[in-house]
Amino acid sequence: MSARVGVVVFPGTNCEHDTVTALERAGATGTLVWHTEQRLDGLDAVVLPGGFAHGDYLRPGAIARFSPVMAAVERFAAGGGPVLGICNGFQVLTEAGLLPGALVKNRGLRFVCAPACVRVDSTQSVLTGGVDEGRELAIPVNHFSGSYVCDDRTLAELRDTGRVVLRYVENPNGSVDDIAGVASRAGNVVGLMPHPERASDPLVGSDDGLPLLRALVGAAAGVRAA
Amino acid sequence: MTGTLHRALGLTDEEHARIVEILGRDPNELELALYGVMWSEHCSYKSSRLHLRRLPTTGERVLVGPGENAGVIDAGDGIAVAIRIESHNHPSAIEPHQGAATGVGGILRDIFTMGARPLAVMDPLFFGPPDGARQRWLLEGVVSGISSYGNSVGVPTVGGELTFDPCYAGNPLVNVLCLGALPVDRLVLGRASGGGNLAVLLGATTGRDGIGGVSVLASAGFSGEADEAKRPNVQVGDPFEEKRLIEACLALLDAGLVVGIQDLGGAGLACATSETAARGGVGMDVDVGAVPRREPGMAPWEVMTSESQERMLAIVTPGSWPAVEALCRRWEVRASVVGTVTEDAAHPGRLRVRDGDNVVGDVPAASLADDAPVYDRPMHPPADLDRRRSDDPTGTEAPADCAAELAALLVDPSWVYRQYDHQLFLNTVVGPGADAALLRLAGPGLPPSERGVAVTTDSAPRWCAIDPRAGVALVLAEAVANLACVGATPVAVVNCLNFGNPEHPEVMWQLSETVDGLADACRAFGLPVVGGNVSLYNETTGADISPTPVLGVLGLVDRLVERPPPMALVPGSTVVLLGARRAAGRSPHPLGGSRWAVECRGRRHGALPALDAAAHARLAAFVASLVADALGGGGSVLCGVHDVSGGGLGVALAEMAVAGGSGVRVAGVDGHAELFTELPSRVLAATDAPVELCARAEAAGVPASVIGTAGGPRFAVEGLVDVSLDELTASWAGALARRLEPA
Amino acid sequence: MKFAVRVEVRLRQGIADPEGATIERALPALGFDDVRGVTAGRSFRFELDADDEAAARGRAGELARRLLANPVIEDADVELRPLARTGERR
Amino acid sequence: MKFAVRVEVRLRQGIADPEGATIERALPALGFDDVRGVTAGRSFRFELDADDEAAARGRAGELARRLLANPVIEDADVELRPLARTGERR
Ligand SMILES: Nc1ncnc2c1ncn2[C@@H]1O[C@H](COP(=O)(O)OP(=O)(O)O)[C@@H](O)[C@H]1O
Ligand SMILES: [Mg+2]
Repeated sequence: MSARVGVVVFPGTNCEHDTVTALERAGATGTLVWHTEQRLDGLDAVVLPGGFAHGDYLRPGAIARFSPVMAAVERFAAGGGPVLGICNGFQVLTEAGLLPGALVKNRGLRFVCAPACVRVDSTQSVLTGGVDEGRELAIPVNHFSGSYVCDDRTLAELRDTGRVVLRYVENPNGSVDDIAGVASRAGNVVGLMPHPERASDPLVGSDDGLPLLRALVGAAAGVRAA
Repeated sequence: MTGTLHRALGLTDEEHARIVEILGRDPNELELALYGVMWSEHCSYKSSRLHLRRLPTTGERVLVGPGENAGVIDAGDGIAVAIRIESHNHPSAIEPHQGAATGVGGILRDIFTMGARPLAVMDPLFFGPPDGARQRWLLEGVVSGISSYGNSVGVPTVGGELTFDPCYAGNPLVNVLCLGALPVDRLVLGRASGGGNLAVLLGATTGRDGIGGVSVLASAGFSGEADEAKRPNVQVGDPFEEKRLIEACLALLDAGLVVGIQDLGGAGLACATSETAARGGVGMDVDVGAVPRREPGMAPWEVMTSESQERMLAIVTPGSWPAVEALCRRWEVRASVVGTVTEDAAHPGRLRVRDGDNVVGDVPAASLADDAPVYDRPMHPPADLDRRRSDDPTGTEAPADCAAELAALLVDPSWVYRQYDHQLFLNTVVGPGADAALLRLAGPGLPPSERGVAVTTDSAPRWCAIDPRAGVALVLAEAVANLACVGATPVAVVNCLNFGNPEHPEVMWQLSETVDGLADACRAFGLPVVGGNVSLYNETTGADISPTPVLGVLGLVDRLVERPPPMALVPGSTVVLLGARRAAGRSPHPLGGSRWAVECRGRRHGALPALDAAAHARLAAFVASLVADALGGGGSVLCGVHDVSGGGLGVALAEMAVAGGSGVRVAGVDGHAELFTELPSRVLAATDAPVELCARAEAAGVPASVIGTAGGPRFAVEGLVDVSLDELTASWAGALARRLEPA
Repeated sequence: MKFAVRVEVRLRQGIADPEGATIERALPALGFDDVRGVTAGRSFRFELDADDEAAARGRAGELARRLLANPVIEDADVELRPLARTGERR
Repeated sequence: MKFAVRVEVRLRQGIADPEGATIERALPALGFDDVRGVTAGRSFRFELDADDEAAARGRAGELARRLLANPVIEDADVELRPLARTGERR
């Protein structure tokens, strides 16, 4: 039976339905998880989708990271479970300390909704495992605070340990080292600013997001089997 | 004392007398305030209602026409589409970011009030030329306001318009259209019913913001220094509150927990309570003491007229109140019982306002909602009308350098729409940047369907300034053509009538001519008007804006499973011009009202080209069917398509060349006049099967002529233009940035 | 003379402050039920050259009103102190 | 006791500050060529109940570190003063 992926909904999240749709196109069963849930029983992977949790007030992700569900996500990740943060979800994961660095306002101080091209620079993650290294994917971006920053030591470590999983071919927001997505040490927690779910159907422009989502679903199925 | 107060509240002495007559006594302050806001131009349409009645409003797909919060169309497959357009011009002139943001918030509430989930926004914008600091501040602020509110609340902005003209320098126009969809059976109306039912206020707390805001702002033109005094009325939007409100309200409706629901917009509680009561033929008791406040010491009249954002009024049965409360708690939405529906045989239909136990106001609800005076304001055409029409730019000498003037007409609006999420819901098949937006008809909670919806907003103040009647008809024709280019059949029209001061007879003449022109054109195309909005007093120190009717037209597509041919040239393809190339009559290529005449030559007068509605409808139906072939998965004889509109053939060709990254070689264009004329009913097509295309066109009674071939590095129109595609692309792409972000 | 200036920009009394309100709503869950009346504003710092404190205050106030604050909905408070010649860090 | 607290959140040294930079670029055109080193931050105000100033400082500092600032990129300064019983306006 297909992997069960939980999609977390905070007040202000708005990409949850799109994300479930795309996960199902990638072969999973998606279920919405309300932010007050304290357990993630029966889920093989968790996605924090895009949107504006708590209106992005204070800082994107700053309030959401304190939602009850986040403690469960932390345990799930510590147990090796696949966790993906897309856009606002990536911001929540950095605020929660599940991923290093932070996402600050775009260079240019404007919101950017535009096509983007990202390159797979490491396959050592649940999102890129099995996808050809160097492959370029057309996946749109949609954010105001998508510029990735971290201190030099962290950056060096990310580079040396293959944790920069995706880089922009053309940097849309001023991210350091063109970083579009990073992974945790174990590779089971991944965050990216581009929206793979928005590239899951040629009818709306591209399905280049599917290889990534299939990789995630594959990793989730692995969890289920184990 | 009320002797002068009514004037301060924008009521004339005659209106005051009428109120005394209705009540059979002098109104108290609160009652006067209620009439003041409800009888304002903004809420009562007192200057325009007489004319609006002439618009056709019925059609077999129309489920709800004008008068409700939004028009609703039966789209098939058990899905209804709600659509509405609104202006937020005056608030945006005072605080562009918040003015535009709250404009988006307001139009969304109009849509989900009907039970529809808002799925798309469009934003027609009008500013002065963006060369001074103030115009840049206005444009930056408006766009950032729409971006921050729309993106955050989670509704994609899929298109709009961007028009620069000196007449908007002091009074920008910010119109917002919203489209939503709902399962037909979830349709609700803003009616109260059932004596004893509860009036529940949902959402934000009530503060002094926007007190008399809309009314005062929308009913008094700008006179420089007076702006200061108006500033405290500025409302701040909270998209996060609105997002929770949308989810909570749609959940309440799905659970069948509400009898009726109404948004709080202009005139706040005063409007929501009196309108729901009047529509339902019942009365209502409202306790201002029960309204959660954001500020201490608010007077009852302030609470009733406050325009604090993100609030809704729901009518619920006492039995369902606990369930309503619980559902709102989940979404962290405040819910308070602020009144009850009354069916008091002795005093039917009263709106009784209480502050705790004492009654502070008591008026017939319907007198606020429906009994506002209707004015037949004096009108006459401008004295110099004939002079203006005879001062025709057609026949002015050819430009020394067509290429330069063509380049000057190219503008890439992506500087604006890159700041808008235009993809949420995975429905956007064609987004901003093309002729019309094309969306899958899908969304959370909707029955499955393969259908598509298309929507476009169009306007042409330069045409309407010359001839409001003919101008608005040409605008509707352009909208129909835009829809055809994405394969859609038009089904309904909404309109936002932005005009100057209705106390100027020329302005009332413009309004009346526009309504007649729109009514005739709608009949000619068989389209109903399902909603609209009128914004008057768009003037600066006495100078009125050009008449600016903005049309939003909704189209439907039966089967949407493949992408349409793009608005682009494909190298190697043949370029075919569909539609008649020459106007009947003296000048085959009239230039009156064209962007070229106005923007390159500063000639704003002349005669508009004539519209042959039947020929136009034939062309549109033909193009729509060719594109629909592709949408349905059957492939198409077309590989690129774009209607000829602002800037004429030259601009349409250039836009397709730039978009396709393909040069083009065109011959046989009859001078600068044919290059720049805005003669209607023409569509540019790129095809690999020109013979078949022309044959099918002939069979459909549509003229077609092969005019060139796509490909190569140059954009060449024999004898007129020969530039490198790169050059053309650069002037197109940089047009806005060059002016908005000067180094 | 050099002055270190701090400008605090805050929403005017009566203007809705959704950010402050949202933060306040979130606090009890974090165990901060002893906090009330949260307001969110912006703060700017810069250095300014002027002949004397009065002149500096004038310039800073003008800058705050014209560029930093949105006078339609915001007020600005200006604080400043003279800096030692050496260009001491703020 | 009640305390009025102001927390100023500023980007750490070395973290790019596009807002401050943008403002500084705009200054000369407005005739402010006497201004340097513009930085942009946030400022939050609230009221706090605590037994004494030390306790208040502790709580406010905790709130600033845990919620108001992101330690990866930001520093927070806390200022506070006791409020008269009467609940005097800040
Ligand atoms: N303010 C705006 N917001 C979003 N999209 C816009 C805006 N202005 C223009 N656009 C988009 O740019 C494209 C070109 O606009 P326009 O020239 O008015 O198209 P047309 O001539 O086909 O009506 C359209 O897709 C329109 O939706
Ligand atoms: Mg068009």
